[in-house]
Amino acid sequence: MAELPKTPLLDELEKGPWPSFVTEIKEAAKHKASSRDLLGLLERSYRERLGHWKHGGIVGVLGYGGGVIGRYTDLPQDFPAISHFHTMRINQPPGWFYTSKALRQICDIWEEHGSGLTNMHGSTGDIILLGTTTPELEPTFQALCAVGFDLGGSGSDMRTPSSCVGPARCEWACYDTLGLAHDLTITFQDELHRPMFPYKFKFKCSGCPNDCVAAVARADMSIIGTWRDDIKVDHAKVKEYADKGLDIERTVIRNCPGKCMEWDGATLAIDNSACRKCMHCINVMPKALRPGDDRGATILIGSKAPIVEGALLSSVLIPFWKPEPPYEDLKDLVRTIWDLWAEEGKNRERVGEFIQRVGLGNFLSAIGLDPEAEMVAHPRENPYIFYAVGDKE
Amino acid sequence: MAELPKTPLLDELEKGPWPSFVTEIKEAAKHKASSRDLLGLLERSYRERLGHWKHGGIVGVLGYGGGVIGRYTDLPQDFPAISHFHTMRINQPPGWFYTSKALRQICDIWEEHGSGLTNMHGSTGDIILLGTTTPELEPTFQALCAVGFDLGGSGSDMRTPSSCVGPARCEWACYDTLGLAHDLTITFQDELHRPMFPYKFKFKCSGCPNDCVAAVARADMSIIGTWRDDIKVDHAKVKEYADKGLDIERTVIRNCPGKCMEWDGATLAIDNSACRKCMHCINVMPKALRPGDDRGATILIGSKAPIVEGALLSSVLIPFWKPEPPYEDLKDLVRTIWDLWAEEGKNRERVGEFIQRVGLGNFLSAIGLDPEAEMVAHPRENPYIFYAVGDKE
Amino acid sequence: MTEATQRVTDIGPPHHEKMMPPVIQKNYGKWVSHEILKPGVMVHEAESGDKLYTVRAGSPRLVSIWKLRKFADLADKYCGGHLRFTSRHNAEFLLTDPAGIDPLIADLKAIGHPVGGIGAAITSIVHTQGWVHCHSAATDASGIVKAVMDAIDPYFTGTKKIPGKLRIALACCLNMCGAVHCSDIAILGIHRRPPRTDVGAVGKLCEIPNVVASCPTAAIRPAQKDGASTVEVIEEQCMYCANCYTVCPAMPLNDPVNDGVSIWVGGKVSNARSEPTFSKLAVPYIPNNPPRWPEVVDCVVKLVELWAANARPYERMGEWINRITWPKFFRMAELPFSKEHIDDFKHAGLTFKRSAQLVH
Amino acid sequence: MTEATQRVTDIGPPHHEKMMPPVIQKNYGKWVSHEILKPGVMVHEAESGDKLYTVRAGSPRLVSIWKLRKFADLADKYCGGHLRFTSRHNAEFLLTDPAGIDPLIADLKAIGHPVGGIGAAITSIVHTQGWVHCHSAATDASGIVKAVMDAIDPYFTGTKKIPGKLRIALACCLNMCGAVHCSDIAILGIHRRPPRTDVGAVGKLCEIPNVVASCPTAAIRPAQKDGASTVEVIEEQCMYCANCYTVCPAMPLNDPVNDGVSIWVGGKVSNARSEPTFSKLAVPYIPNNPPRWPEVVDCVVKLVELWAANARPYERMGEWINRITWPKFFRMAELPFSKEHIDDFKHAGLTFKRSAQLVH
Ligand code: SRM
Ligand code: SRM
Ligand code: SRM
Ligand code: SRM
Ligand code: SF4
Ligand code: SF4
Ligand code: SF4
Ligand code: SF4
Ligand code: SF4
Ligand code: SF4
Ligand code: SF4
Ligand code: SF4
Repeated sequence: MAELPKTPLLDELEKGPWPSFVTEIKEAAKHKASSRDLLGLLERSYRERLGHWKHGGIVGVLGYGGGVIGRYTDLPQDFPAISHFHTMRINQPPGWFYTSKALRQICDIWEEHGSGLTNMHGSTGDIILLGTTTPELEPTFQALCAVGFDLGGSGSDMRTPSSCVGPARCEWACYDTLGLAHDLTITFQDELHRPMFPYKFKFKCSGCPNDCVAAVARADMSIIGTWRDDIKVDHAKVKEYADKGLDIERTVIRNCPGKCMEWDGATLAIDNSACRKCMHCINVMPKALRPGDDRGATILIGSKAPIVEGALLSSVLIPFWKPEPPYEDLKDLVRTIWDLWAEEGKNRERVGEFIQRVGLGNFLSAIGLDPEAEMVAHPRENPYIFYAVGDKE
Repeated sequence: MAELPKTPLLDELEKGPWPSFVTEIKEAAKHKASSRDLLGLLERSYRERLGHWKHGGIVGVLGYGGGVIGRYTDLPQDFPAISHFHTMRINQPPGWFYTSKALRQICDIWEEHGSGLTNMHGSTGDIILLGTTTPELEPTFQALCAVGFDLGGSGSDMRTPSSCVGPARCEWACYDTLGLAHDLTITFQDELHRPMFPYKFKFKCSGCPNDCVAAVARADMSIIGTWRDDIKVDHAKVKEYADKGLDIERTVIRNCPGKCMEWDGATLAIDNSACRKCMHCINVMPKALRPGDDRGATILIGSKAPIVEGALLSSVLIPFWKPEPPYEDLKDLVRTIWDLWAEEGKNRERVGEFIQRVGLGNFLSAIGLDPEAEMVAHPRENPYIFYAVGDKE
Repeated sequence: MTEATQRVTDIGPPHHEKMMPPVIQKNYGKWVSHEILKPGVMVHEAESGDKLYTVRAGSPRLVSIWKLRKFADLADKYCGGHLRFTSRHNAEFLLTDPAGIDPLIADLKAIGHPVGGIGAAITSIVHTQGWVHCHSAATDASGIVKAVMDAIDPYFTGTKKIPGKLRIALACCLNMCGAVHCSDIAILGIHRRPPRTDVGAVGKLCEIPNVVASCPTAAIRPAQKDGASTVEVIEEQCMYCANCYTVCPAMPLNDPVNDGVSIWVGGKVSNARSEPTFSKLAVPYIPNNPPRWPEVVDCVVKLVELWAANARPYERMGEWINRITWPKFFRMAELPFSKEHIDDFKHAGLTFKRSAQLVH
Repeated sequence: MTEATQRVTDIGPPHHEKMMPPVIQKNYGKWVSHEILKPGVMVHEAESGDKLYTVRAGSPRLVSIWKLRKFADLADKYCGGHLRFTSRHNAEFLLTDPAGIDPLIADLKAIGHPVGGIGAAITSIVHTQGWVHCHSAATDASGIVKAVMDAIDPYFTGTKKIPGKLRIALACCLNMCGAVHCSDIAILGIHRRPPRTDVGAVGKLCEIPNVVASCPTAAIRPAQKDGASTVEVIEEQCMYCANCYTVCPAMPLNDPVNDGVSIWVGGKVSNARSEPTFSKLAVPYIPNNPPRWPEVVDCVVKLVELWAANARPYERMGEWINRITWPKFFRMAELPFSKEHIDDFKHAGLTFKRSAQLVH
């Protein structure tokens, strides 16, 4: 193989305790010309303080509209091996679990067809295969399908749902996050692969209000586990925590947003009728407290990054939902929302922005849901009320 | 005198423990034809569920533009004595203090010239003389001036400042609220009496953060007393409250918004560097705690009722101000703001709405104040920053 | 005009010093603490050791001069000829001799004025003109206030105890002269039909651009009618705020059938504990039902009782609701939650529930 | 097209069951509690009494297949051939035999991967592509992340203790692919100059209406140039968001001198204690200074240390700041407060300080 380019600036980033992405690129550069050119290009960016990528055109695999991000350097003469350097987004297995065999299959395919570089994983959750040429897209895709992997989304389509580790390892999972994520991905293959929405649409599934996949901040539909009955308390274990030095008054009671706990030094009392299911007390004393048995999820809608109308957090759409496979009730709701949004959403308007524009009340009427107090932080403060029925007598 | 009209509906409002306005109107109706017609008109409104007043034209006294609200009934044929029925707004003495003599002088004048009905006081704070005819306006005004009273505001002018009882009776007054209100009223006589602003402008002076004149909610400039140094604690007296059964942990500590108090059952510790001067602990234990000695006021700007752009609360303009008569620094600030608002404000745009429109940052630049972190609840969340200096190198 | 120049003008209000009793002049700014002695009575103590007793008498605010003269008489009899009014329109009698307190209370009672409203109590309802004097009113002010105060009088006089202060206010239209927008309970007069535009008169009586600009929801458009300038209202976009009527008499909204009252809760003004905050919509509409608005009275009483039974000491209405959450409040108060409760004005999106913190 | 129909498509991802170790398959949904044994190591216990040990290894996320094969080898050696990645891109090794923990940690160390990030710790920085792969980037992603992680590594490995979790994220432009907007500390690449519009190319490459609609501040107007349709930018109205560039390559903003980084603090995602909230602007601008962005690193380290020294147990960055108030935070962090910090977008008015609750 050819020699690695000189990278005095990037070399600085091989120092220090944290594992270095430069070392990773160099490793790949030993094997692949594209990664070697990437290394050179990146050094150039570091020198010039400027990126050297152009807007991607639309590239992809046969019959799919999404899943590939086209990318071209603006310095193809200097770095010909990355004149095309597209990434492929591949659905991760829910919960990001792998057998070593599956991982090696991906590695082998990507050694053959791409740069040998990956992101494990992308921010949306996909396996990111980082950089290949247009002609390699279809062969890579077919090779991946052969071992059971498929493309994720890009453009105005559904994106790969993601889920927290949930029931696979976490005692707090209030529903089967992996199961739901998988089911949604399989059900909505068409929406995932063939962009036909006004803009992108993301699902994220967290098993409890700790929200370990940050669903509330970055999913058009955020499904967050919760429960309806009482927190399960093992009083002996609470006492143990206290005996071991946990300051329950300061650490737990004063931090309870429902102000619904009392601790008299011996017993913990919870007024569950005012508990907000915030998880804090459970987080602090995982051996003593557990979510109740009547478990389910809150469905929230609309979060997204700032562009265009400002960032949004998801907001409550269904206060409590009992997830039961095959989740037809949820899927019907999703389809109803998509139909409305496809019909009335503007180009590049996320569903959250759409609701902001038309108003939550109107949105609810249009999808046939009744308003519930849980959907708002508080009722309106301004008196500019459109009365639904002016009584004309 | 003529007989009182039959008022079966209004008579219902003479029942019950609370003093009745109907009884007051009836009393006046015994003496004055206008009040008698008002009684009849009001009964009619009660029967028809409809007001019977017309838009007021501009009426007033010579040389003044404000202070009188013109009012005409739309049933002058039935109620001729109130075909004109204008109210006069009269500056209250700061703190609403009266000698019985002054009160009687007002009564005598109003017996002679008006309906004999008043509001003690109007929402803004004025003495409201409720109902007289156009020809009586000037004589009433002159009679009032003769005993030391003057008109308040109406229309697009400054309104009568108001102040809490403050240093006159309250141990918590952090500055002389009555003195400041009086000084502002006297200084800005022209602005009070001759409308020349885009819209109304109100001052309200509260002596401490309890804000007993609701300044933060309904004054274009809200001057709210506060202090900078430590809360004064009499530990023995704290102990006394506890001994008498006050649950200091639950009632005081857990309600402290600064979370800066500790109570170990014997001593109260306050981290004053995190105290928000909310007054709560002082309110609960007035004999044990007092505001510090380095007293002054926070100046807030912009509150108003909903019309047009939605209600506003005042927001911090000067985090801490040391009020010293003759308050020239404040008056300069006020004049600067008025000049800017007069120049650039739209018709019927309150100063709060003006700031909403042009932006707080721009408003501060225009009046020559530096931005301070105290002016915002938190810094911006969106990344849409207009960088003041694009370094062009 | 010679007369005019001789007129006394621009004198402003009397200086307060002239109005204050000697004990206040002496101890001005030198008070050290106070104590509530019984309902409606408190004592302030000064550095000098002087004591000042306050007796607070409830007032309907709309008072005749004949009543004011009686107040003046009482001030002479007990207070050396001084009295004051409060920011919520009660009368306060200021005594140096505590022996006068009980006789004064008896005398006040005799002329129909209860004593109370201090401390953890409900005080007078701040309110506005209503049908007594305003052209804008969607409801009466004084009448509802009287009916409500009759029902909650025990909370004023201290017969019934409550956890903390509770402030009620009423405004007869969206102009909100009572500044009801930050009250524990606000009673707000509302219209529910668009203006009945007198198309011919608009151009004559009003400035068309001002009328168009007055509409918060841009429901008013300039129009032509028979060659003259006028306006037209897009009715679906109108939310009956009546601001057009404020600037233009040719656009009245008053309507005996559709006008009425809405109820708002949870606002506050003080900085104590929590920051000042606006009231929020509880009941979108109750029809006008004079003379005593029984449905409004019942609703207010129910809200007061619910709060009184459940709030912790010093917890204001809004603080209590924030603790238990709004959905739980609606359930406890047995109030339906409807589309009207969901904000749809400028900052509506920020009122959506953006978390999974729910009480189920 | 016959080929195409024979192609396997739309199969979705592998089912997780095929990927999970037997102990998980057996105890799926039946875990009862967990305990953190030491930095980066925790044990989960199931109803069955089974135990599952997790070892979390830090990762730069951008990894080569050669490294992944090493991970696979370790999974074979210690975990029966299974591993997972986390939502913040770390690798997790799942053991049933605790005897494997220490050797595994040693093996990971040998290939350069520290173990940690569990519990009250700083875990990996969620980040994006930067100059490695994106045309939009106003800064690099991986480089800053590496430099910052080097500096705060002791908080990952547990050498230094902190009061609770602290999440850092980086996005290289306002598109915020890292969803940095709800992070304890967010590092955000920013432009500071308007687009350099290629006036001639706009009409050819882009849909003019889309370009005009893309601008949040309406700074873009349709225009004509030499008879062809194009756009013009009102530069004073542009706040450099680059959304126009996203929809139109003829409007690039990248600029070596003016691009750089801004720092945001106090966001969070979890519902624990306080509700999810956005990060707020702390430092408006730090110039790009590759390869190690020392000013950015210093700033982050300082913020982490300040929080670590002052926050109470479990208190996230934003919860701490909310307690001490923002002005005090600016003073403690010795950060200047400037016009840039004051919101001036749509809901700006709601960020004004609407109370007298101030720390003086
Ligand atoms: C690869 C990835 C970043 C990463 O390094 O992980 C990424 C990369 C890009 N994102 Fe993203 N986004 C990625 C996750 C996100 C996320 C986070 C998430 O999904 O949880 C967000 C914020 C959440 C959201 O959806 O709002 C995100 C918000 C955006 C936006 C702003 C969208 C908005 O409505 O505000 C854009 C702009 C756009 O869509 O035109 C964008 C656009 C882009 C583009 C396609 C740039 C462009 O306009 O062409 C980037 C391609 C980079 C490249 O060359 O590879 N990306 N993007 C992430 C996808 C990997 C994956 O599939 O797993
Ligand atoms: C008399 C009084 C109500 C009362 O019964 O106490 C009153 C009565 C009127 N107010 Fe008011 N306002 C009164 C205090 C207020 C307050 C409270 C305050 O000042 O603390 C407010 C809310 C605070 C504020 O200024 O925003 C208030 C907000 C309004 C508004 C809405 C202004 C806005 O910017 O949103 C209007 C509409 C207007 O100005 O056109 C208004 C308009 C009116 C008019 C002039 C109606 C009109 O458009 O012609 C009312 C005349 C009634 C009449 O016939 O007598 N009034 N008005 C109060 C003045 C008495 C006094 O001088 O002491
Ligand atoms: C007389 C008056 C001032 C005046 O200049 O007229 C006044 C006087 C006092 N107020 Fe007030 N307040 C007065 C209106 C207000 C208002 C304004 C309003 O209601 O429109 C407020 C803001 C209300 C709000 O937040 O919505 C107000 C919020 C307070 C508070 C804070 C209460 C809270 O916990 O939120 C205190 C402290 C306390 O009572 O614990 C307070 C405390 C006091 C003290 C104890 C101060 C003192 O040491 O003398 C006075 C007697 C207490 C009482 O009434 O319980 N005062 N007070 C006003 C009496 C009105 C009335 O007739 O009832
Ligand atoms: C493995 C992972 C889920 C996954 O499917 O990959 C995970 C796993 C656990 N989380 Fe998490 N969380 C994971 C990302 C998150 C995220 C998402 C993020 O950071 O982007 C959050 C939201 C962060 C935020 O609020 O900004 C998150 C907020 C929590 C919390 C709430 C912390 C708080 O006080 O705000 C807990 C409870 C706790 O630790 O006290 C928690 C607790 C836990 C527990 C203890 C749950 C359990 O019983 O197994 C797990 C190990 C704890 C740990 O890492 O300290 N997990 N956790 C993620 C590990 C990321 C990593 O590599 O470091
Ligand atoms: S979101 Fe809840 S259920 Fe899922 S991994 Fe985190 S703590 Fe466990
Ligand atoms: S889960 Fe949260 S709200 Fe519920 S009791 Fe525990 S700390 Fe309080
Ligand atoms: S605002 Fe403060 S100083 Fe003024 S009366 Fe109320 S408690 Fe006293
Ligand atoms: S004044 Fe308020 S913030 Fe300050 S110590 Fe007392 S309760 Fe806490
Ligand atoms: S609230 Fe409306 S109706 Fe009532 S007095 Fe004020 S302007 Fe008139
Ligand atoms: S009532 Fe209000 S919303 Fe309706 S047209 Fe008039 S100004 Fe517009
Ligand atoms: S944040 Fe911006 S620059 Fe970074 S990957 Fe996403 S779109 Fe590209
Ligand atoms: S960079 Fe953003 S603000 Fe500037 S012109 Fe482009 S879209 Fe508009």
